[in-house]
Amino acid sequence: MGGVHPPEQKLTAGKAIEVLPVPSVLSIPLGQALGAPSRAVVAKGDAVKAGQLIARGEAFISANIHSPVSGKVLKVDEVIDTSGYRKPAISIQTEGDEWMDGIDRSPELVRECLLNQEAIVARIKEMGIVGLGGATFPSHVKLMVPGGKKVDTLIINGVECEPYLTSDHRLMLERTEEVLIGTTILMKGLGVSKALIGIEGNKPDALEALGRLAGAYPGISVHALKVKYPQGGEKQLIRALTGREVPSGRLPLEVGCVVNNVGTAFAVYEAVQKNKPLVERVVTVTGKSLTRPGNFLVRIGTPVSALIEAAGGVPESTGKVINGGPMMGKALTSLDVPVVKGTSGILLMDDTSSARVEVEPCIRCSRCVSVCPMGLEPYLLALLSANEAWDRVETGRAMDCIECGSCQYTCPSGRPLLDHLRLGKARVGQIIRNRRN
Amino acid sequence: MDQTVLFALLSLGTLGTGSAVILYFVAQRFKVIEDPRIDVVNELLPAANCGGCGYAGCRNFAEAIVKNESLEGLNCPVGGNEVMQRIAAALGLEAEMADPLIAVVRCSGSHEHAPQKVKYEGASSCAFAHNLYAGESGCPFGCLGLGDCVVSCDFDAIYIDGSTGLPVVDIRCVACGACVKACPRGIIELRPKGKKDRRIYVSCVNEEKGGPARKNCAVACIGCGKCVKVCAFDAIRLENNLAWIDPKKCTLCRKCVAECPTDAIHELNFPPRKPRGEEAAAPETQTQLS
Amino acid sequence: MAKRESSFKNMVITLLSVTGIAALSLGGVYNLTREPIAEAQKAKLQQAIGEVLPPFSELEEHEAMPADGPDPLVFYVARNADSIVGTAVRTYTDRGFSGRFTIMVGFLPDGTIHNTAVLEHKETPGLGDKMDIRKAPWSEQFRGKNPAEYRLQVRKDGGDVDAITAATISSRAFCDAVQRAYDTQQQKGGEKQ
Amino acid sequence: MEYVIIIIAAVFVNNIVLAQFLGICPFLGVSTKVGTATGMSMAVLFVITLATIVTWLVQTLVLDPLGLGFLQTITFILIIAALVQMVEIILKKVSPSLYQALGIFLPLITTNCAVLGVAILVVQKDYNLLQGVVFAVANALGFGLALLIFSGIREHLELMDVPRRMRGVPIALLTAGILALAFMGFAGLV
Amino acid sequence: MKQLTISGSPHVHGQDTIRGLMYGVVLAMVPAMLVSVYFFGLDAVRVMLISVGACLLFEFLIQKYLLKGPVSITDGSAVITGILLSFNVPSNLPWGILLIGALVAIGIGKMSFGGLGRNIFNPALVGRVFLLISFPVQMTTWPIPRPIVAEGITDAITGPTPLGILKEGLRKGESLQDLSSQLPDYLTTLMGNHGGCLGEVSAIALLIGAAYMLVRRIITWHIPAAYLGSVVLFSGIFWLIDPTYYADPLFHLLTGGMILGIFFMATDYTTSPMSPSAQLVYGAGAGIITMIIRIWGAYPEGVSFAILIMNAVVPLLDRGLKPRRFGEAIKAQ
Amino acid sequence: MNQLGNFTKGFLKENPVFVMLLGMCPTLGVSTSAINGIGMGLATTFVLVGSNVVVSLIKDLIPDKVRIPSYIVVIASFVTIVELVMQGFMPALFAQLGLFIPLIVVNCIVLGRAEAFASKQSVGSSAIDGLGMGLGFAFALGILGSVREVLGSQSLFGFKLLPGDGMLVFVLAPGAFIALGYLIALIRKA
Ligand SMILES: Cc1cc2nc3c(=O)[nH]c(=O)nc-3n(C[C@H](O)[C@H](O)[C@H](O)COP(=O)(O)O)c2cc1C
Ligand SMILES: Cc1cc2nc3c(=O)[nH]c(=O)nc-3n(C[C@H](O)[C@H](O)[C@H](O)COP(=O)(O)O)c2cc1C
Ligand SMILES: Cc1cc2nc3c(=O)[nH]c(=O)nc-3n(C[C@H](O)[C@H](O)[C@H](O)COP(=O)(O)O)c2cc1C
Ligand SMILES: Cc1cc2nc3c(=O)[nH]c(=O)nc-3n(C[C@H](O)[C@H](O)[C@H](O)CO)c2cc1C
Ligand code: SF4
Ligand code: SF4
Ligand code: SF4
Ligand code: SF4
Ligand code: FES
Repeated sequence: MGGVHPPEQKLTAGKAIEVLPVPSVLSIPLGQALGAPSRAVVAKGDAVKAGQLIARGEAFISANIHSPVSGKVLKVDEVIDTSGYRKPAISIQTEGDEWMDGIDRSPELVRECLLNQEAIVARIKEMGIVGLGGATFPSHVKLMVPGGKKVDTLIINGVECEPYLTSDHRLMLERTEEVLIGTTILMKGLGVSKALIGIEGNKPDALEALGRLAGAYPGISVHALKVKYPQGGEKQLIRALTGREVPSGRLPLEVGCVVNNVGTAFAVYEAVQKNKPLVERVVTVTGKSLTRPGNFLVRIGTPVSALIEAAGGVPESTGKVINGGPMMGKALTSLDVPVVKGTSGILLMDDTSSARVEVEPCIRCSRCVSVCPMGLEPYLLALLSANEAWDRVETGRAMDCIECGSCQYTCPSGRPLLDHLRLGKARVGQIIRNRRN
Repeated sequence: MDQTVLFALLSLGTLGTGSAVILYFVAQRFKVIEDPRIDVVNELLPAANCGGCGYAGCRNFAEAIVKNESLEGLNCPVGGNEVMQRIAAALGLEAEMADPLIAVVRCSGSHEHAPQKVKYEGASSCAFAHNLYAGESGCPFGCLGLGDCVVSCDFDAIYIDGSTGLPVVDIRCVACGACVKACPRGIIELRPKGKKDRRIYVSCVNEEKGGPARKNCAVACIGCGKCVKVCAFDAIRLENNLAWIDPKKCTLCRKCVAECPTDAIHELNFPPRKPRGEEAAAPETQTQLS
Repeated sequence: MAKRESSFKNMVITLLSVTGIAALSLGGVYNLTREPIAEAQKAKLQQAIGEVLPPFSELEEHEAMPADGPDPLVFYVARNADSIVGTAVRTYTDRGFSGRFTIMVGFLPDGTIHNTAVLEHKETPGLGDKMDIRKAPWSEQFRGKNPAEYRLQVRKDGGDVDAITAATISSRAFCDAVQRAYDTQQQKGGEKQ
Repeated sequence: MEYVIIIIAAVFVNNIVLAQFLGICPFLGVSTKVGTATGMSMAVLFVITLATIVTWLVQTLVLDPLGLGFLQTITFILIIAALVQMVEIILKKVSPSLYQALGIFLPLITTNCAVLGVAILVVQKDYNLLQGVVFAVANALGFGLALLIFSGIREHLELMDVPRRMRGVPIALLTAGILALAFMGFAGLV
Repeated sequence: MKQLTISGSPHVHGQDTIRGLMYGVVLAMVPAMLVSVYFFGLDAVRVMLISVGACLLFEFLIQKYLLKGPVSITDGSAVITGILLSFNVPSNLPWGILLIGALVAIGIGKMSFGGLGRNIFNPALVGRVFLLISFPVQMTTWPIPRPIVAEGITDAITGPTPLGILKEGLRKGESLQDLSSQLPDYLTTLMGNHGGCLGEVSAIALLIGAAYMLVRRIITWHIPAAYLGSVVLFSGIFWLIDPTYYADPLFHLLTGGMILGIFFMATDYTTSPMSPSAQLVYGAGAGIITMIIRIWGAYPEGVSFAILIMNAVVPLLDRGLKPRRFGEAIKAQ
Repeated sequence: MNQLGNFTKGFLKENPVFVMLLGMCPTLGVSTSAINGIGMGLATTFVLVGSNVVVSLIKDLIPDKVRIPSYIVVIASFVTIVELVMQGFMPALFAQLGLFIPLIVVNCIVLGRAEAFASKQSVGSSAIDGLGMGLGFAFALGILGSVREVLGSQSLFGFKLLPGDGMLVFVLAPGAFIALGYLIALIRKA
């Protein structure tokens, strides 16, 4: 159902993951995971080691944060986040490279997982693993299946349907076994015996690599999927792989599935087998005008400017710098913002290719309706939202919108459909919350 | 009597009586429906249906007035005291004298004072931009300049000044409060009009500490507290690094205005000060009279 | 404004008297206008007959069933002194664009059409209503024609009648009505039933 | 077949609103929401049918025999007015839920030409009781059809930025005009 | 680096634009335009030029002086309206009437509602039906096509359309067999050598354009398929019942404005429904109404009326027939 | 309000058709020509003046609960009088206006004026108000009738302005809606 085919532009698909040098100052926002921000457990002036817990996730949905480097805490204050608002963060001055004890940083594979289900979940929680597919939902919460619900399938999301981005792709190629072991651990943590890895058909090498090795891991199967955006959306992926549809407003649990990104599976491997907290991740730095686009293994908290520097510096023609891909990413207001757990890519676009087209009246061409993967009527929801008819926005199921942007991408009138939809969702969300209270 | 006339009389008479009987029973069932005074009050109201009174339309307000049996706390901003007085007379009640209010835009982050750092492209709506990012100047509190307030105003009393990029309220404002609700950043405040339209207020809502605030905007309130100290009437409160002048206590003495190091306090419609050097340049006028 | 109270008695009395007065005055007006209304209706018929026949002094009325129609036609036989000057036939057709319309056709004793007049119709204004002589001269073409040799059909169907442009249906229906009048008059016109 | 023709004629060809111009006020007045339009159509269906039966009876049993044809207007309107109010009372007693749905429209119907118009037309057309009822129902359906279509259009137009001057009644009339134009395509069906 | 730009996602846009789609439709109509020039000669050129020119002019004047808003006559929609209006009139229509038609189409049918995208009814059809009812004589006097390659262009001779012959004949009580000698054969109707409006004579030229639009995905198959299907089904049933009285489906498909209506006018975005299911109902409804009017109505042709009537129902269809939602269950409050 | 104001307000400021949108059915139904429109307008004026006068005369005698039925009876009586008189003395016009004469009863203007004005004001004012409103109605119908006649049959008051037929649409139902829609858009202040 629905979907679009934006040009793929996977410029960095062939670029092996490089390790980015550690910057001298990092700032680590406290609100990196979906849910409540974590509470800092260090203070100005404290010395920290790499991998040391510096902020604890205390709410049910929130995650621990660890120091990515060793050094001194400069301050616990506010920094500008991706959208320009100030958010609490810890700044650390790098000094040396001292890691916490017990962290195994050797490249050796550890296949056997000796922990039991509970211990796995506890370890994942401790190590601050969050979903790396974009939503940064704390992974341990996903593994704690509420009573009465039955989960039978783990789905590993290797789709990476966003144009330009290749970090998951590279990970699947270069850390194939780790991903598979991570998957096995997740299966164990969930208590399921079946895992499906979904990969878009445009990554034959990844399909081949995973498919070849998957035979050795019972219960894991690899599936090629149609190349279509947003195939990687959780609900779309579940349907593509299992034929099940997550009901409106419900979680994947409802249909017995849990979805995790391949990056998450890798992070889980490192956390469980190597005792390593989530302090670094793979980020694609790309853009047609960049001289050295590539995939980098980056410490959390590294400023975006350092990444771009590594990729050849900011070209003069740059109009937009996007955190994420062109379909769902967030435009940055400043290059000083740090890489966070959810940063999968940094995309530089020039003025012409990123400029919005002229807005004209909706001609009711119904393209937005036919591409919406959720079966919504974007033109109508946007219109209602512009008219502030919030009740009809709600009954039009605006809350189902996954903000994939297919509608706005395809609209020949260049209408800012998703802009209006987001506003509508925000308002309706507020209304629903008020109603509950 | 002519036969036709007789028949006519008979049949129409029967019908009439029949209707009367039916209607009598209708009448029995529908007792008094509505207080007639509601209509009286409704007639007196300006029929702007703006909702400024806090009720959904003029008629609802009229119902509330009649039901309340007193005018305490009820005010029609559009009609003002005059209308409330007339309603009071009609109902034999006392009208509470409300100070006339006007909308005040508490942001001076013009293009000049708070230079644009990034460019926004997308749906022209403050509400949307507010959800998306901090704003073109980087001030996460300041005016976004996309005019949600302008759209919300039924009285054409507010417009965006092209040179500053900020909204300006003019005398058509009836203090209905629509813009206050529309602004996602809570920049607009309804304040008493003041004697001779003179007002003093802090034209900033930035709650950041001084440093970050000034980084984005030259005229931001930095929360230094000088005004609080200089005010002899205890009219200024400082909370979250932001000063606010209580109009009920302020005597319009203008001391704070001179004290503010960033020119964040505005005075309106005062006669020019005796020349005291650079102070002569009056802050920009936010309300146009005439 | 001392309104009367809405007691049961008051209500009944009021309505009774209002309707009573209304009945009385309406009865009165009716009696006054009864004559003129009847006159007006008669005048209309008279005028129509006058239009379709040469001058006459007496009129005699009878009905006859047509061979192919559900309702009877009305014949007005006009005489001057003793000689019949013509017969006006009130005829109809159900093939009009908007259902039935009635026309009056005047035949001279030899069967020649003297004139036609439209009595009632619901045809479209501007199209079908052109068959009315007051709207358009179309129906003049029937004057002086004898259906014995004049084929009462529109040219499209092989007849001699020029159809009203864009209203062939009405034209056809008009011919149908005239034909019915002619046929019936030929068969039964003379005799009384 | 006769009844089919009456129905097709009344609903499509000579639609009461679009071709005969009866009941225009509620057509313009209660057509802003599809929900209200549906309620109004139901109420009109009910009242027109009832009124036609009663007025037909009064006409054939009282007015005609007594030669009181000239009292038609006054008796019919009185009957309709009284009937509507009676229906209101009964409905309120018998089915409060139905009253909720239809009740608010009933007062509107008293001063609606469609009801009186259809009652008079039935007499003018010399229909017998059954034909009269079919005619009345068909006209009410025609009214409902036009009202429903129209309310859908108006609800849609609400969201469109129609030029200021045309907004509201003018554009509604214009739409009704084009709708009437489209319905002329049914000409000649009967 | 200059200033960074901020906007919500997505940051890229597909290649479809209003202009691209509209001129695609114009391109799709070129074969039919050429055929009409071939058959009707300079008259066809005259009618098309006046119609398109007038539509553009009226749109310009209204946007500039009445609405006082931006002028968008280059977006191509008025061009389509102009061409389609000219396709819907006989080639000998006086220019005054053509101007009225363009004014009605653009002024009443489109700009009164606010212009592109807001209109309820198909503007070209509003213009056409307005003319048809206002000027029945001029609108139903069909010049007989005489290919420009044929000898000397003299005064056009007029003749009836195939549907006109059919309706007229049946009304007189003739059977189809009697009429068949007067009716053109399928090949003629397909190629277009018979009486009719400019754009309705050649089915094959229209079909080429339709195929182009389908391939380029300017239109989807839903509306045409439903329309076509219901026409074939409806006329087929009656044809099977009594082939001496009811014409066969192919005849109905190839004559009159059927192909033009199905592919170019019923598919107009603005005036057709949004969800696939609603589009199917819309197409089927239009097909059935077309056949009802053709078989029993006063007009020989019903496509225009049928589409206009279904246009009116579109808001209700949009309301009632929503696209299939992902995960149909209702959200728990 | 002064009497002159009472009289003139019906023409533009409170014009029943263009501004208050009352009595739409007769407005659309009989405005095929200027003469018809004005004839209908005058008939309505007569009923308006008559019923306004009578209502203001008897207003104090009528108990509240039977106010509406009593007014309806009064109005219906005047309508019937118009009906009978026209039938007798102007049969041609009567035939043209047809159904819409009895429908004056349900014309919202008449009852509306009786309710809103006459039941509160003196006899003199009521008469003037009725006259003003009625003439305003006639004025509106005259204008609409003229527009439709000129466009539809290229004549005015029966005199041919141009040879030929004009745009038939304006004689028929769709033209009525369209012409009225544009007239209202033209007149309204927006
Ligand atoms: C409030 C909330 C509660 C959630 N609870 C669960 C949960 O109990 N189990 C689970 O597997 N996922 C849970 N999820 C995670 C979602 O299923 C989903 O994986 C996450 O929002 C990221 O999805 P996305 O990247 O497609 O947006 C929850 C999400 C939210 C927002
Ligand atoms: C439109 C859309 C596209 C997405 N595309 C991908 C994708 O390509 N790859 C991916 O891993 N997650 C993608 N996601 C996120 C998934 O829905 C889901 O949140 C994620 O796979 C859950 O795994 P995680 O919790 O481990 O991140 C997408 C989400 C949306 C809404
Ligand atoms: C609204 C409307 C009214 C019509 N009125 C009439 C009419 O009164 N009389 C008539 O013969 N045809 C009427 N027609 C039918 C058409 O004009 C029809 O095409 C014509 O009668 C067929 O005749 P033709 O052979 O001249 O084409 C009307 C059509 C429509 C749509
Ligand atoms: C596929 C397609 C079909 C169209 N069909 C018509 C048409 O039948 N009549 C018309 O006036 N405009 C047509 N247009 C142009 C335009 O959409 C139309 O004028 C809008 O209704 C104006 O709002 C068409 C456009 C497209 C893309
Ligand atoms: S409405 Fe939401 S889910 Fe549908 S296409 Fe648009 S952004 Fe995607
Ligand atoms: S894609 Fe754009 S133009 Fe087409 S219907 Fe959706 S909003 Fe309208
Ligand atoms: S400026 Fe604000 S408060 Fe004043 S009238 Fe306008 S919306 Fe109301
Ligand atoms: S004051 Fe508020 S609503 Fe007005 S332009 Fe500024 S941000 Fe927008
Ligand atoms: S005049 Fe109001 S409904 Fe007819």
